[in-house]
Amino acid sequence: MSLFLRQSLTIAGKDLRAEWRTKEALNASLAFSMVILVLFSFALDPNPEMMQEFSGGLLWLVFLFAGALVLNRSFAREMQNDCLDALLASPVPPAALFIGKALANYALLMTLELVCLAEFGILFNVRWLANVGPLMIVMAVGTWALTVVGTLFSALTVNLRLREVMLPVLVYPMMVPPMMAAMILTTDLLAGTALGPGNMLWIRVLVGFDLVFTLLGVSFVDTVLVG
Amino acid sequence: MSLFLRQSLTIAGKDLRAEWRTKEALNASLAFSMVILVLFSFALDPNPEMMQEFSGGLLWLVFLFAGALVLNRSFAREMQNDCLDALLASPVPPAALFIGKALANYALLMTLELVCLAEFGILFNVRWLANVGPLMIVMAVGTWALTVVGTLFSALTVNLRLREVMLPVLVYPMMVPPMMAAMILTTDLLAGTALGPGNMLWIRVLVGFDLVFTLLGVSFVDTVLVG
Amino acid sequence: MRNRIMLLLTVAFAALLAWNLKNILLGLPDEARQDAVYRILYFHAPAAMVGLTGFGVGMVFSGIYLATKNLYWDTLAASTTEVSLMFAAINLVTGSIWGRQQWGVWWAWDARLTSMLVCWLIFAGYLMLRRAIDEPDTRARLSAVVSLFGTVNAWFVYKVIEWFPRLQHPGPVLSFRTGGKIDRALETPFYWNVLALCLLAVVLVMIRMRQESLTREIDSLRRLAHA
Amino acid sequence: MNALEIDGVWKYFGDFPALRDIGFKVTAGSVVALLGRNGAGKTTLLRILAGLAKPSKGSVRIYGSEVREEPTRRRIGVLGHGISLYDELTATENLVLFGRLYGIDDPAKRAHQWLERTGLDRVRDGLVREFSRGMRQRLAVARTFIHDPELLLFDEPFTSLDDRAIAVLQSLVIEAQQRGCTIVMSTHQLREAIELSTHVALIRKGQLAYSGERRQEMLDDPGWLYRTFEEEGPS
Amino acid sequence: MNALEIDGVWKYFGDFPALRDIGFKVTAGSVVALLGRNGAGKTTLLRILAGLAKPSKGSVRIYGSEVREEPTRRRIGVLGHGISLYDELTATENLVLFGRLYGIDDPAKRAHQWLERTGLDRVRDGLVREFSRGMRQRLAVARTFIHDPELLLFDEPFTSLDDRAIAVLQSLVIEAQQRGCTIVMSTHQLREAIELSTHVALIRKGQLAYSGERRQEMLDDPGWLYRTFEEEGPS
Ligand code: HEM
Ligand SMILES: Nc1ncnc2c1ncn2[C@@H]1O[C@H](COP(=O)(O)OP(=O)(O)OP(=O)(O)O)[C@@H](O)[C@H]1O
Ligand SMILES: Nc1ncnc2c1ncn2[C@@H]1O[C@H](COP(=O)(O)OP(=O)(O)OP(=O)(O)O)[C@@H](O)[C@H]1O
Ligand SMILES: [Mg+2]
Ligand SMILES: [Mg+2]
Repeated sequence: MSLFLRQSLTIAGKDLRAEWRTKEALNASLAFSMVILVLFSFALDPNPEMMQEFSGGLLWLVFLFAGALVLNRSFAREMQNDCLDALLASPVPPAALFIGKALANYALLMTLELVCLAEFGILFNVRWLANVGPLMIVMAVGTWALTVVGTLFSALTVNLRLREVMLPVLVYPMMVPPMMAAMILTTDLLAGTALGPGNMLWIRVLVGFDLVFTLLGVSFVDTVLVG
Repeated sequence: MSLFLRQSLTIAGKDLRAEWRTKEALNASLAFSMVILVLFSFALDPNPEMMQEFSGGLLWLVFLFAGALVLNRSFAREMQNDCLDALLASPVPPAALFIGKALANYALLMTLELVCLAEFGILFNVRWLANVGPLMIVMAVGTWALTVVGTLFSALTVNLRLREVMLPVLVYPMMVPPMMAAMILTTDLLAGTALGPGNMLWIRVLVGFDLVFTLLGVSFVDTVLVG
Repeated sequence: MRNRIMLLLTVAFAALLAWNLKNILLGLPDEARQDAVYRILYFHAPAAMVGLTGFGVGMVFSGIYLATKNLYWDTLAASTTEVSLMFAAINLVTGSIWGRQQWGVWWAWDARLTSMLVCWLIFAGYLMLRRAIDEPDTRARLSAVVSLFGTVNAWFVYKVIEWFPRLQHPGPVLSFRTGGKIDRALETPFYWNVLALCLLAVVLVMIRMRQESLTREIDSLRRLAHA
Repeated sequence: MNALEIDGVWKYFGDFPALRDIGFKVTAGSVVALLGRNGAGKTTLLRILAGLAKPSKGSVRIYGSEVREEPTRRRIGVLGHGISLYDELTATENLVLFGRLYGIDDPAKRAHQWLERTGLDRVRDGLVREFSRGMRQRLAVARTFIHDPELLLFDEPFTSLDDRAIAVLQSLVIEAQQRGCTIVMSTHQLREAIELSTHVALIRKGQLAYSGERRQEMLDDPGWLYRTFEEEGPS
Repeated sequence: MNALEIDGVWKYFGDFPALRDIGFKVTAGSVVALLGRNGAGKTTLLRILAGLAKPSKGSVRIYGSEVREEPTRRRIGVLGHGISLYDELTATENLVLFGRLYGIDDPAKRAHQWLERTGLDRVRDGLVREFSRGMRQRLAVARTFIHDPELLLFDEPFTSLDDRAIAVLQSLVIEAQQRGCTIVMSTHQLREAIELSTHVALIRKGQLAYSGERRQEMLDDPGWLYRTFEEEGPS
């Protein structure tokens, strides 16, 4: 187990270091998130009261759209020089590879989301600092859902001609349950409602989803990558 | 000029034929548009009155997001076996290549948008048949704006590692003026207002944008592709 | 032998359907509130049942494929999922028609409706993925994983959306769920029609199976010729 | 007459000079083996000759006129690393497409002729995606030849091909030369290249190290050229 | 002891049998040239040996154990078409990364040793992206060797390399063999391959057409093998 973890961390470290060197995926997805926030604001022309109602939804939409770009890069990065082959030929089990890539994606997505949140707060005048603790928890749990499903499907679609299209087409519908939960919770939190028995249900959905799909991901990544 | 047109049509025909054979880009972007419509409905929780206000904005957002997938494929298709090199080495001027690809993209985007419009009408209960003539004109003119900018940037980003990210990051901000015009016009039309002196301004914006950027595209595609 | 079974099933289906139609259209009284339209229920709900069950069955076949690596099971899984998708589409379309009649709109973002749509999209993604992969083994392996993830997800979608705050769609009416809310005379033909649609599903799956194996044979012959 | 006149061509990638003052002439009808180590600049030069990139300095004239002019491009045939064929189209469709783009008369007939000549007649309606590597390469050759080019530019045409595919390609090259075509061809397979060629050009770190007729020494010992014109040292 | 035991291996892509009942043994310490025409199945076989794909039928045993078992994979070194290096990392970082993944002691030291041995010491902190093709290939070799593999699997290692790079690679192969490594190597460059090898395996349309020791005939005339074991016919 300790070896497994060390291998995962090595993989994650490698991804983060490569990304850190160029910052391209992160910069691009940040720019992208900014662009879609602006587009949303044009499209919806939101007045402050409405904003209250939408905030959670819009925020997670931005996370989803910008996140897909990060996830897309994740395994695509391994294709450049056939690096994936070398990783699979090494004694690292595919599950460790999966967890490693998921951890790196998680770090990137969380960074992305925090910046988005700040942008969002400023552009749409949403006060998110009030409930920041619970908000972070919701973001952390919701983002893991996106990460784990996204990473597996990134591995699954990496050899397709239409990779950049197939990933969102497969992942977004699957993200409906956790996204709904996250959207509802976030809207509540931004409106000042605390986490409590009233929305415990949604927390449970998120945690349950995370657990089930992490398990599925770890068990099936071998099938996806090697056969 | 006739030769130029014939060459453009040959290129467009080739693209459409290849797409027709697999229908992958079209299918995928249709599925994607459906998926984002569902996501929007979750995020915005729209009640009928609100919908009236947003419809144009949402519709064009969907066109933009799903359209990016089609545009991304456009020059990416030429990279598979270094086909672009063969086209550039042939006596076809880059401008004809550009117009040919733009025409193919235009056909694909219009098809996509018409299906999206139907979906949108059904799912969000928007009656678009009332003003269908002017609506088609706005769509035709607005889509050409997206096509011409998108095709040029598809050529520009095709060699980048981060192609699928860079295209929207570059194109979406550029699309703000025509999209704003198209969104406002579409919302008006869907609300039953006819085209008239009141919104002539926006029509002019669209047509002006189309003309200027078609001209720019035709003049600079040579620089983009050959240097 | 296989043909004989298929013929037999087809005849059984046709006879049963005719008998059901006679009962439903002529034997049952019009409903007080809805006139004759309520009869759409006899196709609407069974289609959903057959479709959703079919997705589950498809997952089982996919699991068997992964265990045995015998392409027969993959073909079976694909055919089943495809036919189920068609039944889900029947449910959506009949529901929309019914909704237009009852609610005045084609679509409402009601929990039940949305969950069906999301399930449909998930498995539409499955079929699209199959189209995007040429090599039969890879296609079988990856789509089996998508089927597994999709079905688990569909279950989540179903559970989670039930808690979604907006409900417009009628709740369960069948007596085995509610302990007798619906008149016995109205209910019996319902079950017979479920059986009829099941028969149809089996016949369709068999037809698809044969087409698929023919396609595969042609494909491999062509590949041998081109090798 | 000179098929190709390269005069003082420089190519910078940023500050890095990939080509430095390359200049030589190729008489019509000759076969030039363009040799050089990895990164010498062969591909860069061939892309400039094909009009796919512009030189930073210097000029290239093909049969006396500019590369990017349309009539000139009609006289060039290019076959690079990739095969430049559309996977989703059939063999015939690919050839007809390029025939149209080159504006030849009756592209369907020409396509048919070339399919026969490259032995692909049997699979002319098969999608390129389903072709084996050898078949693709042969179709790529047919595409290159469809408009009867006078100057052929090949970049590593033999890479990853087996002996038989190489033999087919070689015979096509010889045939083209007999029809009067001029051929410039880069490769690392010295033996095959030198056997085919009438002239040799050697690029060393972006500079022309040798250009001239093929000599007997090269035929006898393909390594001779490198030993003579490249000093050894850490790369 | 046998380094490699391939027994009745079939591989289907759908209904198409890319490998048909391949079976041979490789004794430890030998160098096997895996030959065959385009599409014969060399890459497919090597991927199965490396554990990157699973055979449809049959078994592969490496030093007596399963390929996908961790201890076995520690004994294999793979170098495929691509170079399997990260462009955004430096040479040292790449080697240290793979050293870690293979769980070797003091990966930094080993990386340093191998950079020296492949002559890349000078550029050890340069990003791979900036390397020339020859340098990349040498670094790829260092990556393959970093965990002291006993069985080396090479797929077309000489493709697109110049004479000097090929010589470096050849000397590394010879050195590895002297250390007792077993090597299986596919290539179309018959002459280079046969000169290096002790054994030859020839695949013809997915079937083993010949396997055994290298013979004098092959050395004298690299074409001999194909002429003897492949009947000609339209491909
Ligand atoms: C597009 C619109 C609609 C969709 C997608 C839809 C979807 C569904 C689904 C998935 C089921 C199966 C439930 C199950 O077996 O668990 C169902 C059942 C049913 N639907 Fe709809 N429906 C739609 C519109 C309507 C409308 C407009 C009505 C009537 C006003 C209606 C009445 C019913 C009834 C009575 C049942 C049987 C309930 C049960 O016993 O579970 N549906 N519908
Ligand atoms: N697009 C580019 N950007 C930056 N540098 C480049 C580019 N293309 C080539 N170079 C550099 O120019 C030099 C010449 O490259 P080129 O590809 O022409 O060499 P080559 O002779 O074809 O080598 P090989 O035998 O490996 O194909 C190399 O140092 C290479 O790194
Ligand atoms: N992923 C795949 N899907 C379908 N068919 C494949 C796949 N990979 C290989 N094949 C087929 O299997 C056969 C063997 O291919 P392989 O790549 O192993 O040949 P090879 O001997 O390496 O050829 P080359 O010398 O051209 O590299 C070919 O007919 C090829 O078309
Ligand atoms: Mg080159
Ligand atoms: Mg191979």
